[in-house]
Amino acid sequence: MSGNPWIWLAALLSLAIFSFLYKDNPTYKFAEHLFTGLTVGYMVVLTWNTYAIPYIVIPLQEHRWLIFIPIAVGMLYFTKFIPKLSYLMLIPIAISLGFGSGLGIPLYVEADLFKQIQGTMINTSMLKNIWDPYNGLVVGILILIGTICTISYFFFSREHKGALKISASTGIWFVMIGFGASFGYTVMARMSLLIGRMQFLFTDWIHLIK
Amino acid sequence: MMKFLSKLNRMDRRIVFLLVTVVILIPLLLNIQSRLYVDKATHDLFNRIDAIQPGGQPILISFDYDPQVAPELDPMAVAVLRHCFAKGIKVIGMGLQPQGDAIGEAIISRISKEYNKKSGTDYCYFGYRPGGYIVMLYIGENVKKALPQDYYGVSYDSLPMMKGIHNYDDIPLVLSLAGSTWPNTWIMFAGTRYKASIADGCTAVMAPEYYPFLQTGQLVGQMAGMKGAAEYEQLIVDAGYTKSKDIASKAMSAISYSHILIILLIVMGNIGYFVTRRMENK
Amino acid sequence: MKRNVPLAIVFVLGVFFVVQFFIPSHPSQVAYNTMLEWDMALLVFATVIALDSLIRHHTQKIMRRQGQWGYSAVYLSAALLMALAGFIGGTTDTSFYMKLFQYAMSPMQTSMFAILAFYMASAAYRAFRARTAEATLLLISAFIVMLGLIPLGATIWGGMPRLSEWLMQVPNMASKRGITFGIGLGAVATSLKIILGIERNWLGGA
Amino acid sequence: MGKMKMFLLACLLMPVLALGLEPPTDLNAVDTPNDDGTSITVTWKTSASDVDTRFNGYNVERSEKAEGPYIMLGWMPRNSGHYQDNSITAMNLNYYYRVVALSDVGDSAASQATGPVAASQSWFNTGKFNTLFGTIIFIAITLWFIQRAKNGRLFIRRIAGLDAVEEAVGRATEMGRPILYCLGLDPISTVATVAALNILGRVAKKTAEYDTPLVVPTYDPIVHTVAREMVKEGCNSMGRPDLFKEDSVYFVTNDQMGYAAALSGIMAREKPATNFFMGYYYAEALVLAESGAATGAIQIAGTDAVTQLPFFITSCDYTLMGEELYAASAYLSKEPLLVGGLKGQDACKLLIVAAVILGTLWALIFKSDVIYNFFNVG
Repeated sequence: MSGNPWIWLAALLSLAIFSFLYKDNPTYKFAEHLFTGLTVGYMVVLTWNTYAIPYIVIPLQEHRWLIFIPIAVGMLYFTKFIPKLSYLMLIPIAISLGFGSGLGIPLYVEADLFKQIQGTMINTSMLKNIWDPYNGLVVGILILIGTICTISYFFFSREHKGALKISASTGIWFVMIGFGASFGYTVMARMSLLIGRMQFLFTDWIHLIK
Repeated sequence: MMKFLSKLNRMDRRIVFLLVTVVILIPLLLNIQSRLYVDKATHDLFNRIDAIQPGGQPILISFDYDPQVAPELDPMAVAVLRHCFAKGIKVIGMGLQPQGDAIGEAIISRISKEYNKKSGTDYCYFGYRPGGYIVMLYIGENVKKALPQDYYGVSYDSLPMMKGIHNYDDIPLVLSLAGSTWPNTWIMFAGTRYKASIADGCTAVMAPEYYPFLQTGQLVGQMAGMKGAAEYEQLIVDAGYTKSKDIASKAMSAISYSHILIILLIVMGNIGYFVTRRMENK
Repeated sequence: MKRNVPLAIVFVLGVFFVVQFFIPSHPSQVAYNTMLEWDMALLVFATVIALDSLIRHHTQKIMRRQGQWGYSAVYLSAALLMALAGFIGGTTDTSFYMKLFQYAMSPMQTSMFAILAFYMASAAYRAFRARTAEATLLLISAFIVMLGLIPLGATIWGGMPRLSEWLMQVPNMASKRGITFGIGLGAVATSLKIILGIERNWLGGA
Repeated sequence: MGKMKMFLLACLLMPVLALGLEPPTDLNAVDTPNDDGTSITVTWKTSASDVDTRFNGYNVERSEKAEGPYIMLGWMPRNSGHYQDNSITAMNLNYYYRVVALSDVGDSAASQATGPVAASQSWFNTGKFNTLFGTIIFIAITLWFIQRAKNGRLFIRRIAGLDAVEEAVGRATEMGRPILYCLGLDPISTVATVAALNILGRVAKKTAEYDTPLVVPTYDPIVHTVAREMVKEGCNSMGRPDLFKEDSVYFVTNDQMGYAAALSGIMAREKPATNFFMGYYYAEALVLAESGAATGAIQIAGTDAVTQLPFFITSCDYTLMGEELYAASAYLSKEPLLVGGLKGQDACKLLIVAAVILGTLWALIFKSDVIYNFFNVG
């Protein structure tokens, strides 16, 4: 057994979290509230160190007075406490939202549309090795069909009838195969995490695994 | 019988949890190991290293990973180092990830003690080298420029092992152990430009990224995830370099059993489901 | 007025930053970086509002001795302890704050993460039933991939590891692409609707 | 003393080892295109001596005058012929460059200087022309359909899982249990979060109508403030402002697993009749969905997080996949303009399919990647 009280704390808290698997109980409740509390305290310190200091305190120290604009706008959040003025809180929200939405459009066009269009299209390099199982023409055509069928499932303007029904259900087949594969593939990563925890408990805490 | 089978349809989830705990813990505690089917990429890496002359040119192991992925990558480093030291192959250690600095040192000094190997003559550890691809380019020009002094502060010229090591021509293999895309960078800057032989050890999640490079031979070998590490442990046991397998093999057994458990659970669930449905239809 | 000012702000900023993407010049980069910094600064104030919410929620419980108010006390004291540790003792590697992080917070994070392993098993057991053709495909594909990743798979059939890899790279890729197209288009359209003020539910009651 | 010895040794050996180093030729320096005026690109033809193993790369040097003095900017290895100088601080100021070949034994050969060249900024990124074109097309199509929607109702097919949203509220009312609503982990600027907030607005109205308790534990501070307003507005619009309880929308933490732990606890204790998981999720998705499933709640998920969809599909009763989440938010609002946007998305899908097929045929028939290359980005 370890003689380090910190290791003991870590081990007991881990066990308290795992106890939820049996059922909700006072130990878990305690650990859960301690846990969320600690994360909030952590968030406060982190927000101060990584946001407030570089983006508010330092500009003030360097006399970059433009910083009073976001400070003033940020203060509007506090109108929440004044019911008559609380609509002013929407201004900082509008700024975040406008910035995010504008920024997003060209990025979505590039990453989610153009890159994917390219990935789906057959190109001349695929013609060189027709039967290659990953990059060949035949597989390329399979990916093309799968992608188009999946798109057709998300077609909202028509009922899924006739040809659209066939392609949409083929699309769903692809989706299900894909989801199954992803699920199966993730099992290993999650099991590794659990093994890691077990190793901590049975190596660092109770020296059972050699 | 039918009643029992139909019960499989709705087993309490706590029984499932208990089964998971058991199949994970037993291989870890009782040291149960299963024989692995060794992937070609792992075999290639082993053969590469095994073909190096004992006491001749050193291989370079770059610890390009952070503590978060250490459970998967540490066992690889340990297995490869055991192979090298048991066979008498010299090792140059370094790293491109700041947090890998201490990881590499801890492993290399632990394993070197097991085999009574000395820093400076049997292995050299240079620690974290900032600069990423620049470091790779420097090694291609002049190793001394890239690694002026080792982790312990000894200058390059005072390291007997490094005498006669000028660039990649004198290093038969570079092994990058990485949780991110460092092997890619090694391929581009050391492999393509200086014709160095590159191999990698990576997490299971990253492995598919590198299949194309294995196919083209830009990577001469690879260990992928816990499985790759376990395969390497098995290879060095089979070749007689070490007596028993290590942590990756245990973890891999635990992973295997947990996969089999989930597969069995699905099968049982379906049996239960069909039996129940038949009983309801009657 | 109440609605128009925020809507105008969203419109102006939205249009500006779509256009900004295509302009590499210096003033354009400055505008972008300034906005990014201001957005970070705004986050600090929003955090205060969130803190107010959680402090109120839990102090109320404690004051009214409502339900299991003792846990609310645990929650608030833990938050206070961590924050004070960080502000007073600093955040260096050897500080009390880092110890709390390393031996209390982080073990609970990783344990919660590890619980996923159990849930993967229970979800697979409960949901992977061959009820319909689609569910059967889901099940079989998960089966093959799981087998392909372990030695048993290769023992049953040598091609299993390759097949499982292929499933990940080909059909999985095709379906993800199809879904991603929809997401990309939906995201462009929604962003546009927000900028134009057609999508204005976020204004709430104002 | 040691240094002195080395120096003398070097002086002695120099004539023996000197390579007769050739300088690099055809030096060229140009203003880097499509930037903000902080960079100049230098190119050269490698030195004729760049075949010898003792050759040791190139130093790139810069000066404000042709005659010097030159300051070293950086070293490039053997066989390179390209350097991007990103250290320009003043636009329209003239610079001169030269590249010096180096050898292991310490001799060097400088090229002819090139210049003057000045960095300037661009007002349009020509490399992003295709993205601009795509953005305009997608925006135009969406706008056209929104415009059309003003003139009349457009048809949208039923979305599976949407009726469940309405049913869920009724079920909770019957059971006298609360409804739990999660908004995901992403900030307000993400589309999934906006969609999740929209659906929350709808659910809040319904719950106010039936007087069903609604619990909204939040993760992001800004999303928290908006969610609170949405729920309040839901109660107001049903004429029941008294139903809004301050502590029904509360901030939990913005730590991923901390949030998952707290939500697991809340679900186990409050036993909600229905759990909604809308918005963007990461690995905690399965923790939420499985903890919820254990309490016997009806679960409705909606996310565009492709990596988490497999887990929601397996452990929730209904899952809105990707675009269905946005569609649901438009559909539930019954706002014709939002529905019009959905039509526009459909038209864009047809366009994309057409582009993919055209590019494929082009490659197959003309053996050319012209269309494929049009979609190059970054």
